[in-house]
Amino acid sequence: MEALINYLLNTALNLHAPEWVILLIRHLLVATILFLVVPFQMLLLTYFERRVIARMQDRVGPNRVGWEGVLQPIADAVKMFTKEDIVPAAADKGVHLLATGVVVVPTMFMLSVLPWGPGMTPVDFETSLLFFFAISSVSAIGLVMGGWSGNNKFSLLGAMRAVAQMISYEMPAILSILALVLMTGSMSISKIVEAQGGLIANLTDLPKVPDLGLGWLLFTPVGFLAFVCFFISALAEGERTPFDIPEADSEIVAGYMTEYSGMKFGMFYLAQYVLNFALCAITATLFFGGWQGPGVSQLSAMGANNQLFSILAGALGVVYLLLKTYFFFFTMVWIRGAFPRLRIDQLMGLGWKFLLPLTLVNIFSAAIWAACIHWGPEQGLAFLSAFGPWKRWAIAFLSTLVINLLAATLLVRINSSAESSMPKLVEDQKFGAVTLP
Amino acid sequence: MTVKIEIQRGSAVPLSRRHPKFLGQGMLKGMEVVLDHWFKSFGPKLENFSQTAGIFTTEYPEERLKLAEAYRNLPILLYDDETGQELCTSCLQCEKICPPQVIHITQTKDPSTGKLVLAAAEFIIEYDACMGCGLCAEVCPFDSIKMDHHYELSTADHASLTMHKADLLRPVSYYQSLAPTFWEQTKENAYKKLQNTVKRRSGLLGIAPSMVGKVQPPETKPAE
Amino acid sequence: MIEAVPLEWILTVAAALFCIGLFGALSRRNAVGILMGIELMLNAINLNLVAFWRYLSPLSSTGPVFSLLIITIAAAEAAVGLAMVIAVYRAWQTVNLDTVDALKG
Amino acid sequence: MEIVVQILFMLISALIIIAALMVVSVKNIIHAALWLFTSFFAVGALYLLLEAEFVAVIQVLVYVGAVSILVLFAIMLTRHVTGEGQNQLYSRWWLGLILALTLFGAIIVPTVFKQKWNIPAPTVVTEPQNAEPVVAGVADIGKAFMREYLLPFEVASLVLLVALIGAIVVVFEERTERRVILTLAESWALRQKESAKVDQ
Repeated sequence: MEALINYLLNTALNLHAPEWVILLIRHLLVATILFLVVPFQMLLLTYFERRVIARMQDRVGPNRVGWEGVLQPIADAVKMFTKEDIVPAAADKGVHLLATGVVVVPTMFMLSVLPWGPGMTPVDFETSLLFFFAISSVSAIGLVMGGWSGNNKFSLLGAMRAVAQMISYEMPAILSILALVLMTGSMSISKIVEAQGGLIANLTDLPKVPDLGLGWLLFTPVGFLAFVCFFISALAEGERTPFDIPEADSEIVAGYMTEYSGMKFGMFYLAQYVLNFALCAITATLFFGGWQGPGVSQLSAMGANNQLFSILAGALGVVYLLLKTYFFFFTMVWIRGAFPRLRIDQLMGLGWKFLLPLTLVNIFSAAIWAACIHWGPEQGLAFLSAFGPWKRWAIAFLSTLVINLLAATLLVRINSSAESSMPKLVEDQKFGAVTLP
Repeated sequence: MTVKIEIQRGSAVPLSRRHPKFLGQGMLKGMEVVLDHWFKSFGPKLENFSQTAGIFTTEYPEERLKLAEAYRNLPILLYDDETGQELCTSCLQCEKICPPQVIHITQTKDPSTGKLVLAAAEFIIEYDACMGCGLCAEVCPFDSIKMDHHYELSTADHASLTMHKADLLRPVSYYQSLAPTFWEQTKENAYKKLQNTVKRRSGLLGIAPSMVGKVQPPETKPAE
Repeated sequence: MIEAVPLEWILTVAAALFCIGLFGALSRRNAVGILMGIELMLNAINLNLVAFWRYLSPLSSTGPVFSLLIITIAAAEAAVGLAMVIAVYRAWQTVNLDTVDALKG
Repeated sequence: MEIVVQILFMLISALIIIAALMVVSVKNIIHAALWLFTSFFAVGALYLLLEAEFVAVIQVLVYVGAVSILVLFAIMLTRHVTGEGQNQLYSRWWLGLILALTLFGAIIVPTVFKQKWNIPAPTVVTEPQNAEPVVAGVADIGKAFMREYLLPFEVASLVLLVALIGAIVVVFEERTERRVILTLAESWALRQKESAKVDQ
């Protein structure tokens, strides 16, 4: 891309542009593309969610505007734009306005570190995984700003709930991701994706497996447990049902969005859907191989000789990533269709008493995995290098499986026995209903 | 083990949930149910309410639910298909019983004699204030007023909701198509009364305006 | 690319930040405001550490390690400090520290 | 390229200083908190300029993501103290100002104007691909934490634990009774149970 811009500016137009101008143009171009992707995804996601949830509830969903209602989000957008923008008289006007930006911008940044295809990461650096979560927590400030500035009890309550939820679920999310960092030895998202080539076992663990792009981290016990914990946390961070306590419309109107109308409300809406998209994409990327899939690595290998093949590989990678992302978004909608909202104490209990210890144990087993696969005489484990890679992989798999299963069972036991100090519900033989002992 | 508990409105069936074999079994079951509904929504449409899956939405302008015979919206007046004679005799019973008082009737006078004729000269119902209670249809001794099934009345023109006699008149066959069994029950009585009424009408009086010219006016009754 | 900026500039910024934080910590009445001043001062120190590391010994990782430790301490300090602010508020119904003077002789 | 970096540096440091000044001078304490996060964020940007990626990300994660939220929570839990309309500074605030200004002078004059910083020549940017990295990366920091700085690392974790427990102990409010809100099914079952007891 830089070569192309360089050619256009310096060779074709003969402008003698310095290097930083080319770099700037390149980054601006990528940023523009990303900013175009964002609203488009949001429009598509709202339509997708409404249609899917309608089908799950035996309804049809919006199907009037355009063919099967595909233009419905555009109609909604027009409605948003033309609505009156009302700011409460007692509101803190500056903060009220700024909050929308503070909420939206970080979610856009989140997309900038995602690897969309082989070699297609807009900004690639060593700590991009940590950056992804760090920047996502910035929008919590925007929520507090929005909730506080409206001078409304409902918005303040919603903001407090949202922030308490985001903070407490960031811990299990980041801790479950740390297990993957231990396994792959890198904190760069693109490196984690690249490490997931292979078939069931990935190429770094077992170099001889065929590379079908299916060596997903999900297929390891550590990765599976991390996926479960992470996806639950992602639901809570994206404020999806059953964790949509901050904007529980049957309790506190619309939470922190209560005092917003028109396009400002639309911005909050946009931020939420983009955040959900980013969370789905990062789930697909970290656990389900991102752009990895059958054929991508072969195509990009052929791309060394012919530029066309590497373009094809990129396109195929983007398709794989989007398919996985939309599958996860479908799962989010599916969960929304199936489960009722949690109570706030249940939410906190689940986060702190169950997910957090589980992820800590998972990090421990990830360390065992890394030791079994990568360590040798250098670390004082000379006996491990005597085994072949298959044997080491099997040892790692079995030992982490046992540890994780034990931890999960133990935690379920502890949590259910902790409940027994509260009024416990026991099945009644006669009515099949519940009674208190 | 399921036990039916009789409660006031129907019966509640509490389901026995056995202890789950593994963590999250109930949640997975719930998700399975939802997914099942999602798959079935692409199948045939739900036709009656005993079915539990499939889309039940009626996409209104294209599809309409069949209305029950007893459905009532706003009142209309009937006239006989063949002779064009209105069933209404302007007895003023409906005007008197109408709770919001939206019915206004002018009785007909024979232009030659100046006597009252059993027919309405003008019959106005203000549809905008009518509440559709159906008392007029209940009270009408000649089965002239019936309740219509037409409900798409929304308009930007408020004045057009004041319905005059010409707007209200419908042929008997129209009502028969709406409520065949009800008409079957009252048909005989209604026609008998109509014949009696027609005997006391003369010329074109009492003939629906849209039918004038299409039917022969009844023979003028012999002067007494 | 940072070579374009002399070290003195960064040191000046850090010193200014530190002094502003000091002023805030010394003259704010609100306990939360004082904590904010302290946070600013800690940030200034971090900035200094990272700048020195980058210019003088970029290949060793001492600078980031120290600044990370300071960030850890700052987080702990914020947690305890704000907990104390809330405790003070419960007891006194105010967070203005010049009215909280029960220990004055 | 140099001028771009210099302008960038100027902008970021101006943002840091202005935001910090607003923190100590605005009357509304929530506005002060918001300016504080602006300052934190700008410091993070300066870290990025200094090629300390990991520190920058941690700065955003800890300061902007956690400390700021903590500050906002503390402000909102202590109601009616946003402090608009009342004096936010001590009556003798000028003492603090004089002290701060003196300190600034005392720091700046000897370090910036008298000291000759012995900075090595700028490293050449155009290097071969497999050259040694110019700055220490995340892996180096991790190794440092696990080897020469293991004791400070452990102490820091202990400090965090103590802070966690301490904060809970300081703020914990003992309730006289704990209320459990029952669902409909639970309360129905409870009533059944109680009526059965009465029958016996």
